[in-house]
Amino acid sequence: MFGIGLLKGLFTTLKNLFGPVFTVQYPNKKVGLLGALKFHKKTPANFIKTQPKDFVKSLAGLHEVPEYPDQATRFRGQDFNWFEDRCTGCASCAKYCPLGIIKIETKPSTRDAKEGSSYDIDVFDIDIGRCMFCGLCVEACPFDALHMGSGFERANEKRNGLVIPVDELRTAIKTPSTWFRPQMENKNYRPKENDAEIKDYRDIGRHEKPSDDELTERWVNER
Amino acid sequence: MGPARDSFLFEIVYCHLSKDPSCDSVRYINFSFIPVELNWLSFSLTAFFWIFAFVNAALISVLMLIWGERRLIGKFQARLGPNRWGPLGLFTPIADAIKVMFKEDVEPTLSDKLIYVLAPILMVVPVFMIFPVIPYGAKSFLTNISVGVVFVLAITSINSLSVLMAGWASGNRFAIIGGIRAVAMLLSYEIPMGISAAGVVIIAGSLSLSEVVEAQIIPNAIFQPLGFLVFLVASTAELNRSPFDITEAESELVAGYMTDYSSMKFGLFYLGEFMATIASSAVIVTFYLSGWRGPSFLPIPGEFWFFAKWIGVIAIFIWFRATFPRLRIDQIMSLAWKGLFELSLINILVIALTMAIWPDPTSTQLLFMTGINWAVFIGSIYIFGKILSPNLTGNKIDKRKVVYGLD
Amino acid sequence: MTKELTGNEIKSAINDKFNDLVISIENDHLVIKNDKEKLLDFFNSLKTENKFNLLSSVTSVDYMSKFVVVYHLTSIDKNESLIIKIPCGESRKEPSIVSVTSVWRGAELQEREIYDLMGIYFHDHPNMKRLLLWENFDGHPLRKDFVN
Amino acid sequence: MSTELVTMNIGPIHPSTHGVFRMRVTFDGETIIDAEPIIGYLHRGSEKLAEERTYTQIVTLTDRMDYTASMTNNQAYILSVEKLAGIKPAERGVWLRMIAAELQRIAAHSVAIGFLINDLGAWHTPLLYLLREREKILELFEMMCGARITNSYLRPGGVFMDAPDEFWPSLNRFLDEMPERLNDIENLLTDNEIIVSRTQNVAVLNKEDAINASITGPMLRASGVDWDLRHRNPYDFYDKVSFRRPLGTVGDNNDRYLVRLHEIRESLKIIEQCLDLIEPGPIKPEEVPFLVRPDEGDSYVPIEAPKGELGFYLVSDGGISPFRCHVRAPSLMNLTLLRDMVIGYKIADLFVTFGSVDVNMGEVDR
Repeated sequence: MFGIGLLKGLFTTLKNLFGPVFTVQYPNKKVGLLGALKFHKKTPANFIKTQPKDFVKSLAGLHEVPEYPDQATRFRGQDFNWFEDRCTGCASCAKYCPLGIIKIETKPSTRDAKEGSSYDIDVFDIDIGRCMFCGLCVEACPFDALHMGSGFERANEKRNGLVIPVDELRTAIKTPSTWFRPQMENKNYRPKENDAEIKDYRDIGRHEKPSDDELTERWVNER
Repeated sequence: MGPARDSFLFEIVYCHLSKDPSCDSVRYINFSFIPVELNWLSFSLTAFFWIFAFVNAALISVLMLIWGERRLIGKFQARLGPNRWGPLGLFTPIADAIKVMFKEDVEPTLSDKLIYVLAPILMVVPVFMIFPVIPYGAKSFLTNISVGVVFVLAITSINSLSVLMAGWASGNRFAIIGGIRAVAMLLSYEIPMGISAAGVVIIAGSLSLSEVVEAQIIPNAIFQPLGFLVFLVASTAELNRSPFDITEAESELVAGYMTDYSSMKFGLFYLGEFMATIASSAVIVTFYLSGWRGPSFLPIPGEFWFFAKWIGVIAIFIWFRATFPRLRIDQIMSLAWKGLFELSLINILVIALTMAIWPDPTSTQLLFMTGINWAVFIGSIYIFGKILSPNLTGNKIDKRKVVYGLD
Repeated sequence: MTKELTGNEIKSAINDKFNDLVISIENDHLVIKNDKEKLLDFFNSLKTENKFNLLSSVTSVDYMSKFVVVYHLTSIDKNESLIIKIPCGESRKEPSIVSVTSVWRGAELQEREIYDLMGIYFHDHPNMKRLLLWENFDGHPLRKDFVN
Repeated sequence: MSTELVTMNIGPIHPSTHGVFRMRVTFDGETIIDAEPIIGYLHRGSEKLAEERTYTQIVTLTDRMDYTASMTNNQAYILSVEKLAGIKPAERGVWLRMIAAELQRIAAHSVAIGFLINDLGAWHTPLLYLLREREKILELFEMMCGARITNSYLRPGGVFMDAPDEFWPSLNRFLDEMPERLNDIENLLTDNEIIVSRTQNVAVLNKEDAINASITGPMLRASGVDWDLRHRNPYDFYDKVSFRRPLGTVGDNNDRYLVRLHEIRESLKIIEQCLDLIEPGPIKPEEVPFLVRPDEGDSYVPIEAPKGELGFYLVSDGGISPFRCHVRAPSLMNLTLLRDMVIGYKIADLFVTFGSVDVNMGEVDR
């Protein structure tokens, strides 16, 4: 009968009206008391004592807590993580970048030529304003010095602000993505967890301490 | 001053202002200060008060509807809807309004300036005139004009003129197509709308909206489902709402007749449309859902029932919008002329015949008449579905299945 | 599996009267002479006699010494495909070839694209205009000697 | 009644031209007299750019052609490179990219159906229901390769990294839920009288015209031609899985919608079979270098992308970048007959037809 299809359609939308929503209130959402306690992992008494204002807000359902979409560990974020100690200044990343947006200037190191100290890096700028986050630079890095980051909030008002200078790369908190880093994936590393920061360059690499033989093997025989 | 004093709402303000002895009985607190000689002053003040109150109530209800529509459609689409600004995103329409006001007001070079400016005003102003005649409760109405039904139908059809003016004056091809479409569609749907409203009038025996409500012992939606269906569909079309939104037709005509409008002129169109939705829903509640009448055993004032039904009807409009795609112009025209027109005629015929047999029906007779109406409703929808669905579409339709490639 | 015809198979499949059009028989394709008169007949016979009804792709390559127009043809009925290459424009000045739009409608936009980007003119094309770039763009970018 | 013809420029900026597409349309009242598609607003010169990049770097360019179906773009390109360089891909890598490609097909068809219904004037509801399902696929892609749209997942010889452990349970959950969601969509759309009357017998395309105009993909199958390269010319391991090819009977807009909807179901079946057949192993042969350097020659491997036959014609001169890289873009070819299809129909049908052709401007203009 004419109209059955329309009624079926109306019923389907009605079913979805009472179904779950699939969007999230990025970057923060308003929660009530229960949600606030769950987020802060606190008992009600503790919550009142430490955050009285938030407690009142949460009673009205207006307490704001951060809300982020779930993010895969391999997510290729916008901030690059770079471990200077691992970097030899070989410029593989700059070479493999399809857009040529990595700028490296080095000078010969005064120290011995072993992994992590063959060249000193003067400039290591990544212009993420033109970057497409393909990750080929990370794939090309032979010493696991460069990693994709896990953050994605680098919006800026000026184009210049989109260039990551070497100082920022040095000082940034390093929570690298596991993209093309199987050793991190095997360790079950999750960059979005609270204590995920990697402080020591030895924790991240595929070769913890290569011997001279290994270096010769890699640099001379393999290539 | 005579007719105005019929109105309970008018009187309650008037009597608290004026020392008129005739309204001692309705004075709750006696702080009236205007002497009887200055009756014209108290009359004007009351009028100003209610104009102010109704205009602002209408505007605020539009803001509420904008929020409600977006929120509800969001939920229909399994997403959150507006949630940033204010609790539950309640202030979003205010932010919208501020944004619209501060936008640059563009007038296209090719536009016909006078008509271009007049069109949005003509869209909004008439709709305000519907609100005073609607009976919100047994006594809560501003004016009970004796030709209320005709008045309401007349006012709701003015906006087709405004749409045509806007489409013409913009000097834009999208706009003129939208405007012409609007006139063709709105004029066509006036007719089934008027005829099905006649069914309501026959039952009530009066053109006054109050008496239309009084007469609905069984709500007209149940008593004459065919008329209700036709009226609902026709008002959806009159309101340019989905699935009849061909005049705006975002995916075809960008924004139809208001493509070239910006700033507050666009805001007025927006306002007018939403206000028309509210007004039309009130009319539907009055005509077909027994207005302020509710279950009499509950001690709840009639105004509550009216507003509850009102919101319900608006929600149905929003539900339609969330579900249906748009019909094509030729399909819309044939639906009006080949479908709704005949259905409304059948409806009025059946109502007239049954009313001729039982001019003053008892409650059992009313139920019997309802049964007849439902039988006619289902039968005619079925038959028209059979006849109409091939004719309606303009192109042949059939039951379609895919076949699968043979290995 | 679509059978990809080798050069010899293509040679034996085509009508004998077009034998003089063949320049050389390669491993996986046939090189055909850019003959103004007979080329359209040749393609017509490929479509009607050999049932190569789907023109998969028309493209062109600039080898500096010459332009080569490459036709990938597929037969939906027989599930076969073949490649035909036609060198043209040895002098690099106004290279031109006959349009196959009248045989396969699908060549219409592809030939316009080739004209736009490679600068090979197709005779008898219903609408030989630039496709992707604007009308008064100078030069044809996919040519190897194109300098911005 | 004598009328004056109206010529309108629809696009390049218009709500339903799916990007920067422009049509110069002549109307007689509401009826279309003439329509001329004008393209090129998104031309980025990908083919020229490819001539200056290494074979691996071009993978990132292919992502950006049909951006609703990056995985299949990658697949078409990689297959062509593998044929050119004579690389034999690793088995697990091939299975992984088949799973990825079929997921991408579901995502791309979801977008196609959703926007088709949006062009019909539905207020985004079916679109959002379908985008919700697509979102799950994008999350799966994010797990696999760290990106949602511009995947760059495939490499010559296979894929660059095996799917992580959490990928498989998520994929299974998706496969379990999806048929039910599709039933929902069918309830909402397939029998809907408005959609049926708007789409049936509109813009009919018959078999001969479709083949003659090089139209491929779901559009060709909607016209009733059983031509699916996965079946007729199985690349990767499509010869090891079985699936049905839904075909249309008339070749109108409704058939194009139905064919896409049923192809989603078939894709789900293919993924399930892949899950049974995939085995642990290397995902990429060890000997494939980062810099692929094929011998002189050319290659063209057509694949069945969501929009139709997609192939990369690569010419190598023995260097590290291709001498010529031509993309056989299905979206462009499918536009050939747009004018013929819409003439005589109403304004509204123009957009529905354009939506049912399902073009992606990134691929049309490249």
